Amino acid sequence: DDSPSADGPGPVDDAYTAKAADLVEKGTGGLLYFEGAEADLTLDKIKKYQDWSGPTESAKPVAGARLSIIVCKIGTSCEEVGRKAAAIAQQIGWSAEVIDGQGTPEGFQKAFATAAARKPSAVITVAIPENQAADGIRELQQSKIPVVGVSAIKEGGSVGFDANVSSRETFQSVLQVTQAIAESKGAAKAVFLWDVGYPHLVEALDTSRRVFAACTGCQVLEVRERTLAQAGDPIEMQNITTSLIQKYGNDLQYIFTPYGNGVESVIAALQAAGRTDVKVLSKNAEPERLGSVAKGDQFADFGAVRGWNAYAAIDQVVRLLAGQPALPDAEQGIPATIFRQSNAPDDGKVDWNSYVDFAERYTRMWSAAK
Amino acid sequence: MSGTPVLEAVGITKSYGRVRAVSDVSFDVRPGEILGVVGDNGAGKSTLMNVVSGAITPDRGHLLVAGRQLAPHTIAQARVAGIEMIYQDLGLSDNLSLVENVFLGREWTGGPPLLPILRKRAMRARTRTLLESLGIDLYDMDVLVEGLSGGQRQMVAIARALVADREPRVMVMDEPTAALGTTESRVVNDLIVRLRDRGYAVVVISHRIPELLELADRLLVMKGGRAVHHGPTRDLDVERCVQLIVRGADARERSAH
Amino acid sequence: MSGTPVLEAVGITKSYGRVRAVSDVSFDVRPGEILGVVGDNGAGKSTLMNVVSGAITPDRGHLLVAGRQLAPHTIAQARVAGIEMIYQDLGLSDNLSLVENVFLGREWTGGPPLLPILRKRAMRARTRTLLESLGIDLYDMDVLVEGLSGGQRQMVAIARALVADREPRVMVMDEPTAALGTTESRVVNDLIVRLRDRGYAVVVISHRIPELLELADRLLVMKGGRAVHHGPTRDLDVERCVQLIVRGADARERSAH
Amino acid sequence: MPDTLTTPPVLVRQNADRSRPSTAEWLVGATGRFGLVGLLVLVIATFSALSPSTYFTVTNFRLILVNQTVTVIVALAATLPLLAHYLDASVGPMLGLAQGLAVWLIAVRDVPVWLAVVAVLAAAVAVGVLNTLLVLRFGMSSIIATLATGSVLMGLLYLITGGRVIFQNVPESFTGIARGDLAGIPLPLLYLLAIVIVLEVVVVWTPFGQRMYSMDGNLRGAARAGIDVNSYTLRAFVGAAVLAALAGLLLASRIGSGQPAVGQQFLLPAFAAAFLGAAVLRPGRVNMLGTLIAAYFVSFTIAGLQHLGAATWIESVFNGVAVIGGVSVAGLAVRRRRRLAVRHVERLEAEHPEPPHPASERDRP
Amino acid sequence: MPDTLTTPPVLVRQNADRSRPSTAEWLVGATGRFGLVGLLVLVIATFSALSPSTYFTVTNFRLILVNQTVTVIVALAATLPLLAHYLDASVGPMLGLAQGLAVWLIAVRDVPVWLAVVAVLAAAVAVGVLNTLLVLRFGMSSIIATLATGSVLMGLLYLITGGRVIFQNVPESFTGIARGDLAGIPLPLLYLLAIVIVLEVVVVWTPFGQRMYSMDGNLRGAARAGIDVNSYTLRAFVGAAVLAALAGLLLASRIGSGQPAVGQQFLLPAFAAAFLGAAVLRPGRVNMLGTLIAAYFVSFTIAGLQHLGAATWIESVFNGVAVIGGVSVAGLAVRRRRRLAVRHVERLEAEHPEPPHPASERDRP
Ligand SMILES: Nc1ncnc2c1ncn2[C@@H]1O[C@H](COP(=O)(O)OP(=O)(O)OP(=O)(O)O)[C@@H](O)[C@H]1O
Ligand SMILES: Nc1ncnc2c1ncn2[C@@H]1O[C@H](COP(=O)(O)OP(=O)(O)OP(=O)(O)O)[C@@H](O)[C@H]1O
Ligand SMILES: [Mg+2]
Ligand SMILES: [Mg+2]
Repeated sequence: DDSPSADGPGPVDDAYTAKAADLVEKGTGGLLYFEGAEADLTLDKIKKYQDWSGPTESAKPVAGARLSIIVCKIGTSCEEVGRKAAAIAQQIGWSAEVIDGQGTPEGFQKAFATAAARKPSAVITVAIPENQAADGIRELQQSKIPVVGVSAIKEGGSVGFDANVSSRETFQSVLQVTQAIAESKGAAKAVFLWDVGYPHLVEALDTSRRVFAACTGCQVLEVRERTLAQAGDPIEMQNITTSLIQKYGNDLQYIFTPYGNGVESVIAALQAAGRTDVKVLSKNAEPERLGSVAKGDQFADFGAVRGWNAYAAIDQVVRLLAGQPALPDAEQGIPATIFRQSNAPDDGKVDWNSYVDFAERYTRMWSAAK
Repeated sequence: MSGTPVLEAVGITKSYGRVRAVSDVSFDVRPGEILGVVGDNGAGKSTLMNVVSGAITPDRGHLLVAGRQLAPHTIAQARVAGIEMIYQDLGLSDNLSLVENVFLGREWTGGPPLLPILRKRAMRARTRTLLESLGIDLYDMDVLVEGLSGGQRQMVAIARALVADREPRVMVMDEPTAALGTTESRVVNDLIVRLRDRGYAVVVISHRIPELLELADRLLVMKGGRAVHHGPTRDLDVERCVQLIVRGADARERSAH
Repeated sequence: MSGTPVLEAVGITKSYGRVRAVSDVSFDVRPGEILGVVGDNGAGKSTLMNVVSGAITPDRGHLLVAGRQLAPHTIAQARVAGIEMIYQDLGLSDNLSLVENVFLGREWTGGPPLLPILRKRAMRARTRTLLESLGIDLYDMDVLVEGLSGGQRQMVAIARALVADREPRVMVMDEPTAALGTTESRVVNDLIVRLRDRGYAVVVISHRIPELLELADRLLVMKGGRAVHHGPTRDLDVERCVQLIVRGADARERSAH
Repeated sequence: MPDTLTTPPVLVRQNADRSRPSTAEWLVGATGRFGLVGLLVLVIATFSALSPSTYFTVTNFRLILVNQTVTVIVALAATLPLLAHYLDASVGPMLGLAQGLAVWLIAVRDVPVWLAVVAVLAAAVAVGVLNTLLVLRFGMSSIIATLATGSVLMGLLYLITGGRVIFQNVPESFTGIARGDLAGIPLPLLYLLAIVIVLEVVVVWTPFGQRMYSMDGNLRGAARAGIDVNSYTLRAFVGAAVLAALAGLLLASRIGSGQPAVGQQFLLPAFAAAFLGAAVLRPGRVNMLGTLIAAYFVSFTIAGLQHLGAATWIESVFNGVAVIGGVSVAGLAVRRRRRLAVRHVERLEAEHPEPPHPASERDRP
Repeated sequence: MPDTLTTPPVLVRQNADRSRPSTAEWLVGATGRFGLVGLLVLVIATFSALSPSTYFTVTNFRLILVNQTVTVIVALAATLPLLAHYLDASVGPMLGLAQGLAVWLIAVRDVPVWLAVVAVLAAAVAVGVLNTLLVLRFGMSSIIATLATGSVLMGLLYLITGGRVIFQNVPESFTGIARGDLAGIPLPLLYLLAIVIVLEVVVVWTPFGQRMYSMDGNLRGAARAGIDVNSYTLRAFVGAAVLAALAGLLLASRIGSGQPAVGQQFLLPAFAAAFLGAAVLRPGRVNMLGTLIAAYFVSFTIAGLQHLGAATWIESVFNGVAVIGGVSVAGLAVRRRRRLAVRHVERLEAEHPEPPHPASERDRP
């Protein structure tokens, strides 16, 4: 059932809500993309994906380049993106290998050291924040090895990647609130159960809150901060959830989360409290979350087209090795989609290629270049 | 001194690295007999007796208890065979109370067969009477033993040996009166005699030679890890005994001249 | 027995909860004098002397060292004032070697002023000669003390008191010969006499009354935490002494009749 | 040997005041023992007063009690070897491996639930045996041995799960273990209750507890007192591993999935509860009920802080302060009590300047 | 008092074989002492042979050495109180607070770099003093006291950073501390070298180390031997906190940002290195060089595994196995050596059935 809770304010069926509903409809099963900088996102800038939104001109891949690809952690979707990039590199006659970043700053350091020891032509990182690997990046840049950060935004610290490819975390967060606005007909009351320990998540929080605030009937009950370590602690997450349930009672309708970690604990706590009416939204389209959405335990999840960013990363390397400037992240054009119970795959496996044939676009672009 | 030995040690040898603590020592002790053990510091008395009680595994040698071989053996096996020992370092657990220390390892329990519930009150009362019969009256049976005086601790260690649930056949005491006052020593010496009279074999290590000569029926004298004398005390006086301790086997030979 | 007391304890009182260990005890000891301390187990001898050495803070009372008040004080302060003590529990660190134990807290060092480099070789040699002069010759100076026999440990504790870098004025020994053999005891008793002859005040706690009566110039008898006698040994024989220990003040009164 | 000794007259009486303890002494003693219980009541009362409509509700209490069961069981697991002062740092990783292994067996390998549970418990026994071997045979200090074991277990968990959450095909028959009720009481609470009762009886009522303590005080001495040190060490480590595995099973059943990186985070709360619990009921001795009370004290307070919307950092700070406060108050109470007793004796002595002589009974014939 | 004793003849000679140790004994002893060093060399050789072009390069060694400096310094910090068997679990959080506080002061509050460093070190001293107070005054066990302190520190770190990474306005003057070179040697390595030398000299060459050990063996005894137990405890905890703070400063300078949740993850590697290091050089005693060797042994091996492309879980398992293996090999070597000595004595005795009598010298006048 889709009706908001009885004691909340009535539906506010204004234009904003209608816009949100329209986007949700188009984005469920289809793709949405936006124009401009991700941090300045508003609902107006979001469009239904129809035509190719990515770059149309690039450089000719240099011959015989060797890549090192550092992924945040083996076994996550980072690895998936990394492997994909390695495969693309091999297709264009390069060699590439994947290094495990082990998910911690120390692990990143070790991985950067391993990469540096190999003296590659370029390094791609997947989901490693600039600020946690600044020394490694600097070390590589000093050896004239360009570093491309995938799933990483420009943070503005003293050291930055030579090129970025965002995985649309902010965009997905905006879609989260859009979903809630549409679903509640403009009367959503929500808690951001957020992690502010990463700059890109802070950007996502700020932007999506702004979008949410434009819905006049909506209300942010609280931004509850927690760390990644806490998210990994099932008991802690259940305690937090319990306290939210008790504190807001039936006002609590939506819980926004920045990643899949710990969401199962939130859901378990909601179920234990008999509050299956509370809707949990997450993003990054991790398989276990999509499975949970398919089962009806989780309300919705969001994902940017995965694999596209791998091509975008290789494209950045191609440009940098050819001596061209990197493509600004705003021009990557990577779209995102919405997963609801109706379209989420049971096993969590998404065939991203079925949405759009980005592979063909990039290969054609590279072979066309001089 | 009747009958066959209840305990016979044969060729016990124990080294620690290059230090030979006990070197091929044999001795025996009979029921109803007190065997005194004397020797210089570091002569190997404690090591030898720790081998008897099962606390130390010898490099070579074995024990016979009532004619049956018992080696190598654990402390638990020695206890089952009826060997009880009071150690020189007392072996008390400083973080346990007096009662708990006395009954450690053989607590009195009641209740259903598989659920041995501690009978704390009974153990407390028993500890009190036991210590009173040893001549000391302590205020609090629940005090941690770390708060006891040197002599009081020694008494607790002695009391511990006396709560054995099966009657020991051999009672080994390693310097039981070292920390005791004159009167308290007398009580313990009386106790040793009473134990002998009940038919136990009692082995007493002591540096108080005059006292020991009065008490013991036979004497084992050790020097540098070896047994230099093993025989009845009536052949010995204090002077002779000290000679043996100091000069070892040579003293024996000389007197043989 | 010449001159004024080097150490005077006034009205020392110490309780542990409801147990009164030492009750308003005063005594003094003069340079070149051996003061024997006797009493039943638990009479408060060790507690009293631990107060003297600074190991225990008394509830009431104070010390005068050479006429100057020293209370409440720490062990370090007592040492500076020239009070050295051998404790009944020896206080050795089982995980340190023999040399390290002997020199613990006053290692010999060389090198630049702010960088005291250990002179291990020198300390090892000194420990060996020191122990040999105490009558025992051990194989390995680097062995952990947990591997020593009871008497050897006692010797290490005694050696520890003898490496004091400043000459102590008062040497307190709590049952220094309890674990020693006859001959070893004699060496220690000789040592005590030599210390006295060098002008130290020596306080010896012991349960070996005959020995102590020969050794000590004056005697402090304790009973139930109180001093029941404090006077020259020439007035006492063993029997009288045991009477005092057992009957306390009453014995004195009776003899006054 | 009761009649070996014909009771002679007592020779030496300890000089002690044998009157009953004063009310003040009794009160201070009780504060040391039951202070944390009182504090728990106080905390609940305070938060209930501050947010009566949300904190002071049956649902809330129920949820707090249930949420905490896993942590409490891990804390109890840590407490068991701690009796003999063995620090078992592998309880967290064991919990982690248990939940991952169980879900993997059930959901991926289609093993029947009962068999998976048996397999997990068997693995726990193996871990306990391994820890015991390392500590006893190789003479490793318990903390390093169990840290090492824990590291291996976390690696195995990662290997089994492939680093991913296992969430598919987890059957109701497994999730039902933790999610049901019995007579209105949630099942996890009943499990916890059963575990606590068994442990408390074994540790406090039978010789088990004091034998374990004796190993802390003097391991060699305990062995010489005839205690089978090996057997007790084994029982403690196996018991701890099995308890941790039960906690893991409970967690997996509640969450309905197997996590690849759960484990280490339970260590701190578990040890904090165990040590804080040592300050309660039997001051100075770790004990099972104490651990239980300590764990719930911390969680009720944190739940209260969360209700008031306290900042994230407050929780962490509070955790530390609670442990420091709890342990030191108990310590101070013990010392204060002793001082009161001393003062009592002094007063008595002042009233009767020469107290009845300790040996006076014997002197009057 | 050298001349108090007029040396009398020796009365009792310990019965021991006084010949020199055999080659076998010496070898086994050396294995126990230098086994891990040998293993380190072996590991480097093996991986160099397996991937000569990438592993056996100056860059790789340089990076492994430099990357590990922070972890090694934390391990050294943990080792210091461990000398007296105090477990300081607050070194990880102290590192975390130090890096967060430094960057916050410099980048947010515009404090000069030198002043920020002084402030961080002052905070470290305060933490060390707090730990000492808790352990000595309140009689808390060191592990629980420092766990509690650590929890508070992590809370403060979150409070200061607001839970966010601080990465803007971090000046070159701060990041330069860790990023430069001196004569081609990276600065962090030079810092580490200086720290190790100072600690090794203080701990092994001066009385400091053995006094700390004596407190582990018998705290009361140490006090009675005139050792100022309070002062040594204070020095150990303050030293540990200051070292951890230095590690934090180094980390922040290297990374160029302040992280809100760094800290706890350093604990396990630090303690593993400290305990594993106790198996080297001076078997049974934690020591500074041992910790250093152990930490690098683990990191060179893991780097090698990574070069071969080994799976993540292998690292975790390897960590555990390395510690278990290292510690137990050292333990076995000690025991084996003792057994060899015994056999040697037996052989001698078999050759001369009645050995020269221990007291024979004295008997020949
Ligand atoms: N664990 C050990 N490690 C090394 N050497 C040891 C160990 N135990 C005993 N020794 C040595 O063995 C010899 C015999 O020691 P033992 O304790 O048996 O002597 P003892 O006759 O009991 O002496 P005491 O009268 O002083 O108690 C001594 O030289 C001692 O140093
Ligand atoms: N830490 C403590 N806690 C409680 N009671 C104590 C403590 N220390 C000593 N006592 C008690 O104080 C009294 C005096 O003890 P103390 O050790 O001074 O006796 P002692 O004369 O040295 O006896 P011994 O000859 O047995 O060594 C004893 O009754 C003892 O139980
Ligand atoms: Mg002995
Ligand atoms: Mg005493």
